[in-house]
Amino acid sequence: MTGIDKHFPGVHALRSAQFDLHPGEVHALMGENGAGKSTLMKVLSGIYQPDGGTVEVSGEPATINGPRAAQALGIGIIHQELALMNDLTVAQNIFIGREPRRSFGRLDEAKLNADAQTIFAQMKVRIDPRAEVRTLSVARQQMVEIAKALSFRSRILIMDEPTAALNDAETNELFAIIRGLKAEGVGIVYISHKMDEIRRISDRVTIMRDGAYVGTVSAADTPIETIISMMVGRALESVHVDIPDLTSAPVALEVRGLNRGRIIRDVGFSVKQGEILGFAGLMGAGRTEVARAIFGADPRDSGEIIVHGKPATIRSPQDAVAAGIGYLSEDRKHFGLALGLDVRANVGMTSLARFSNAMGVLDEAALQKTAQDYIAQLAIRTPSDRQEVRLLSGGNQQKIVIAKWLLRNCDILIFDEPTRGIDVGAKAEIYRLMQALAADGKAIIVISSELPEVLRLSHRIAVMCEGRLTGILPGGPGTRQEDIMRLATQKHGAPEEALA
Amino acid sequence: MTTLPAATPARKPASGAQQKLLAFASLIALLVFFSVASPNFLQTSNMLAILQATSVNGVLAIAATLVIITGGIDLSVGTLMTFCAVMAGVILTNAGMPLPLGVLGAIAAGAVCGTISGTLVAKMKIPPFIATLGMMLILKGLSLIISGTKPIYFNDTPGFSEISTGSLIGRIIPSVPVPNGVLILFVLALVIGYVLNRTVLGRYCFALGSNEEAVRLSGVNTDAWKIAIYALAGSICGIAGLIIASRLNSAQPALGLGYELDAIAAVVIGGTSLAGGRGSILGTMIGALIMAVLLNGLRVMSVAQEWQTVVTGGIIIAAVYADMLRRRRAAS
Amino acid sequence: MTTLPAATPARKPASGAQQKLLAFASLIALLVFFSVASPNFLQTSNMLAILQATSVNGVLAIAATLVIITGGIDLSVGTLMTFCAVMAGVILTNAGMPLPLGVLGAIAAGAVCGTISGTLVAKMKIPPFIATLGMMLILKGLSLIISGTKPIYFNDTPGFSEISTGSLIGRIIPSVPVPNGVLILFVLALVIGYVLNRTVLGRYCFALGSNEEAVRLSGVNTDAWKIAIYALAGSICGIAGLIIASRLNSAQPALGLGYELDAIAAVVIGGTSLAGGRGSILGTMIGALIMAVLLNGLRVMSVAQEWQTVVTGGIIIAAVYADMLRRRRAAS
Amino acid sequence: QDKIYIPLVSKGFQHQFWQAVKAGADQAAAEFGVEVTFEGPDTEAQVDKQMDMLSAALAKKPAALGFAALDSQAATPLLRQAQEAGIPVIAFDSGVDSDIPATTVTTNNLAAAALAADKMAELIGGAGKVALVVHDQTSRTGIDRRDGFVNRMAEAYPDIEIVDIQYGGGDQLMSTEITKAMLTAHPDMKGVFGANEGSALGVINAVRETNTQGLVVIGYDSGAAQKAAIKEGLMAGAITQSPVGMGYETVKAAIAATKGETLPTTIDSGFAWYDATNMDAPEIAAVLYD
Ligand SMILES: Nc1ncnc2c1ncn2[C@@H]1O[C@H](COP(=O)(O)OP(=O)(O)OP(=O)(O)O)[C@@H](O)[C@H]1O
Ligand SMILES: Nc1ncnc2c1ncn2[C@@H]1O[C@H](COP(=O)(O)OP(=O)(O)OP(=O)(O)O)[C@@H](O)[C@H]1O
Ligand SMILES: [Mg+2]
Ligand SMILES: [Mg+2]
Repeated sequence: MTGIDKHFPGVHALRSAQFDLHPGEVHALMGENGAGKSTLMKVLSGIYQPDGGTVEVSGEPATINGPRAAQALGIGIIHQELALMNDLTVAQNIFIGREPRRSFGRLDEAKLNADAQTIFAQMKVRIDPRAEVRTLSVARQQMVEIAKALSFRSRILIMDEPTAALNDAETNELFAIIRGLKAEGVGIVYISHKMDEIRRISDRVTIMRDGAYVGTVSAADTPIETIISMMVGRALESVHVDIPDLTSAPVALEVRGLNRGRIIRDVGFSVKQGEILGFAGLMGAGRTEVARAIFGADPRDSGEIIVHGKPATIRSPQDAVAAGIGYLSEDRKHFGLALGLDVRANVGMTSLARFSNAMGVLDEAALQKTAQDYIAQLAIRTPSDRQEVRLLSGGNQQKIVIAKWLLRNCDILIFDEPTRGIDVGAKAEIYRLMQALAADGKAIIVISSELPEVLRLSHRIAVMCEGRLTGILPGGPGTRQEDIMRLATQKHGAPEEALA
Repeated sequence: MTTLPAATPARKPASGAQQKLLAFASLIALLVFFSVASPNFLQTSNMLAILQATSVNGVLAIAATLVIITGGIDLSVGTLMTFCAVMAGVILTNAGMPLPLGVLGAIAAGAVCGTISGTLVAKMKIPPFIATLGMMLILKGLSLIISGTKPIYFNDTPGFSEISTGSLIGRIIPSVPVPNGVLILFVLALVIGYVLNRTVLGRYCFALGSNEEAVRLSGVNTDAWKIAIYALAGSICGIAGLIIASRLNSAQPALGLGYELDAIAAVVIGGTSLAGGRGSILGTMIGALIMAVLLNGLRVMSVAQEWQTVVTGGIIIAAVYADMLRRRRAAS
Repeated sequence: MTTLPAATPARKPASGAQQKLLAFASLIALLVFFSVASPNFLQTSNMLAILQATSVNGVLAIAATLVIITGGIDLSVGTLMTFCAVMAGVILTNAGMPLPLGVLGAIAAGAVCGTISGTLVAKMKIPPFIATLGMMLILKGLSLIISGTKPIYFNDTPGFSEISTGSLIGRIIPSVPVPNGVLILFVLALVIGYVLNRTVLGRYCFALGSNEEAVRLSGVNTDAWKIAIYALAGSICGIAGLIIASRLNSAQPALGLGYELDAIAAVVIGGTSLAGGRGSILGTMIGALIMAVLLNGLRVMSVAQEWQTVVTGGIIIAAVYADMLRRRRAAS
Repeated sequence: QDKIYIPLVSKGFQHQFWQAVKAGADQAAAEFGVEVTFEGPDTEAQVDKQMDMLSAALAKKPAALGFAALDSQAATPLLRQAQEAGIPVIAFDSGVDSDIPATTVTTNNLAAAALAADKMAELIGGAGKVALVVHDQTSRTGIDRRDGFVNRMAEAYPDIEIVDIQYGGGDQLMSTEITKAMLTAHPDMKGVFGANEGSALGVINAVRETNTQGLVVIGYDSGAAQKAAIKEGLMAGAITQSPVGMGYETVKAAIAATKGETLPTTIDSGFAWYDATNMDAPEIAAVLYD
């Protein structure tokens, strides 16, 4: 791909971008949020038509005027945003458009499910091909997308942040799959914001900034810091944990005996003011469910929630917010954003009461100023605060969800996978923000499937397995990933409280 | 990852069949209530009358179900039915052609109109509500124009009234003279139920309603499939036109307005979501039956008509609410 | 649900005002066409007649717009209007109370019924289509019952007919005797337009229609807001009831069925999406005017009634299509 | 332009009765060389839609206006506007409670329905259960035909019980279902009165579908299907108005009014009972329509 140009209303998304891919290589595409990575790959997969530039496949000039054309050329893509049909089953999603048929357009459902099962078996994932997609967690839905892309047996496979919703174990499985494909000569474009992955899986790295090509380097020989500075145009200092002494700090939130069906079993813990409590666990351990139950988003069977020493009656998110608890969901599309509304409206969503008078008339000027402040503070890449959120890049969308909770200024904040899809620069910014919030006396819970992130941020680390809290470890350099993994796979037994 | 627990989803929805069995409950409750309330209700003849009263609305509701599952809506089912009936009249009575041609003509007219609606929606991206509202008005006018604003009678085609009022079943089992119109409804329900669940067309119905863009990105020619679905729905309206014309032994050009709401109501009572992506023919049949039983029962009880309306409104809400409660309980 | 950014480049966000100016084009085109086609069309009295013909449907369409933006639908606007008119009749004529009480009573009745619909939708999670279909039937029946199936006349309340047919503007500028009903429509449009764009309630209207769950998880009491929106829509239907009753100097209890489709059509022609989350009152007003101009123009041209229907259907489709083409062009 | 223009704003359009009125009007238009248009709302409940039609008709500056009011009071302001503009108004079908119309061409629906009641009583032997299927609960014709029938029964035939009155909107299919339910509820019913063409045909259709024997069905208006049903013996007989005459007389009166001629206050377009015995008599055949 050379000289690719793409304009959107108000945005010059690609400026003469270029990219090349050899068979059997993993080529990482890196760049800040909104750099144009997804757009470039959508051009390659026939979803967008470029305004200029040429694409060649196997040395032949190619016009890719639609997804079908891309498929015919052997180009497959795993989209950054899930593109699944929620009402259909897993197998039906994987083979949409390529259903095994019998005469008269009749479907061969048995073969469909068997084929899906085969793919999952190759992937070593256990997902029921007959399950409706809407009943799966985001992580599992992501696995379905991957399975779908694999089923095409493409020569070129584009993976746009495939691991954003996956944890380490799942990521390892995916990497095993990628290595297998590589060995078969498949060329893979790999987009990710997780820097460690780049080293582990890719051969070459192409870096983009502001829609333009910056350079291509060898993954093995280039230090991460160099790649980062190529991405952001400057060097980044790394974030350290600095565990404060919280012995005398008052407890902000205490949860006792929380139960919900078989998903949450007798979970209890507390967070102090100024503390960052990390939550680690494997996919489906129940961390999200615990957060939602505390926040009143889901009903709970039993359990007390004590805020600042007083029992709080939380039956709805509204009660929770009133009690000073904020929850940033892991699934921004479904639970975090009104995609059809503009940036300003989304940022203001939690706090409209503050921006309106007694008659309910909004102070648009103040809202605009606030929205613009956050756009500047979080470096949200958007033409204006009136841009519809659905037109923003994934990472920028995530930043808007963060902005809306920062604006609300809750005493207790639960961040569920807050850096999902966020670039390194912004990630560091968000870490600093959380630390500043904690230093300000807020209690913070961070649920993350990235162990390095949990280790880097948390003052203490709670680990869950199959709905139970299996242990709470101290934060800081003393705790190793293996300690967490041991607890995360510990099926039974009483929770152990490690001494801090 | 091999160490992970099996991924059977925690919030397992009640299985399809189970859910639909539950949906029967409102219908059964109504039947039991009316049987107790009026001794005249539970007679074979009245049951047949209810079934016959369901036939037209049921067939229209099946057509509407297809379109609604794709995430669309079809307001033209009622006047399209009339248009097809008028076409049959023109072919059989005005042009004096043989019966099979009239039947084919009506169904073909429905398919053509459906294709037009489908093209408006799929190719010209006109919202289904507007496209089918426009078609509803156009067809209403055309029915009047083509018929000369007069009913067309089928007196010259004696076999025509057999389509709906004759009884194939009655010839075999004389004690259950189920009219052919009802037979057609049930056969059609089985066929379209099969199409929805077992064929590519059905699969794309659900897929389009669930996430059209994702289907398109998978390289499927979504426009062509959508048009095909509207065309199928249109030809089903043609069948409804034959049933009603045969029942009234005439094509009544002024009829049909307002029938679309009844049809859509049956679909929604039957649990199909107006947002698209989920629904079933069985549910629609139950929905249509609930409406017919309700009206017949209230009439047999000689409830004053203004109260009939009030009660019908209340029961429609209650039936859907009860169904939702049951589903929610079944889910947990 | 997981829609990808549309491949067809999206609408330009900042050009909201521009977009609506473009939407005027179909309306202007119709006006120009009819002015040329018939010398009688462009008279002050006929323009006023068109505006008056818009008043009821326009007000109902404003109510429907609110509900549709939240992602719901309101099928009960027509019969709720009638119910409110009947309530005014009961209060003013049957009970002989003073005029302001009648006006308040009608609006309050609308608000109460809206609250009920809203509660069914928000708290009991009944799909809006079903909840308001039920309400439509219930209110249709209740109007007949309360009125004794007879029109209630307002002969004892001479001021009542002024509400719609008097002319405040005409008193100031005698050459433009715009009826008060029309004045009410435009004032209401301004007020609700302001509410939608500048108040918390309006913001939540759009937000609920865009992603209700995200709003709920932002700590907003979505149920309460939804009920408030339905209640506001209900009270607007109360105003429509006053306008129509005043225009007919009577509460006609059988009226109202079918009016919901006209209102929803005006909303959709005006560019509001039935999927929720986007829409405008200005668009709705243009939609309602397009429908009124069309019908009046065809009548003034003495087009045969059956052809009027056909042409109306065709032009509704064409207007929406033209608007979409213009938008797409404006975006690129 | 040069032709005299007379719009007729009617209560309905698609129904056979109104099409017959239109046919009469068209006939007069051809005969006298005037231009006539004919319009009416979809249902007889849509009073305000009729007002909009009236407004549009007035905008065309007609020489005279024919008007069948759905609600005569509601129309008064517009009729006054016509009066001020010097446009004579001819009321047809039902009267307008004001002195504006130059004349009213009408059928006495109360008396006509009473005649239907007399015939019903005669045919069922003066005792038993009867029911009504009416087209509309609130429109003038619906009310008059129902009340004319019901009141006559109450006054003159104490042994006849009216067991049910239902409204089918003039929709044949709905009237069919209503009648079937009535027959189920009252198996011993002796007669049903269908108060307009659609209702009557619905009743007939129900009788046919349920194969009911011995039920006395009385209809209203004519049309090919009703005439055939009477010939077949499914229907005992029906009341006919003279819709063609009504349309013709309305236009004729309108022309007279434009010339300033004085007109009688009402022109009775008449009604008659017809059954198999007198259907082919010339004076009856003349008022029946297909
Ligand atoms: N359909 C669209 N309409 C308008 N602007 C768009 C559209 N799609 C993308 N953009 C803009 O183009 C730019 C590039 O977006 P893109 O999604 O390619 O970024 P990205 O590099 O994938 O970022 P991320 O890491 O956050 O996913 C962004 O500024 C985005 O807002
Ligand atoms: N929407 C859903 N429908 C059905 N089951 C769900 C859903 N969400 C979560 N679950 C199930 O609930 C359990 C806990 O999931 P939860 O999402 O809380 O885990 P988690 O620790 O946050 O992991 P993840 O990394 O997947 O977010 C799992 O068994 C999961 O499959
Ligand atoms: Mg991206
Ligand atoms: Mg989670």
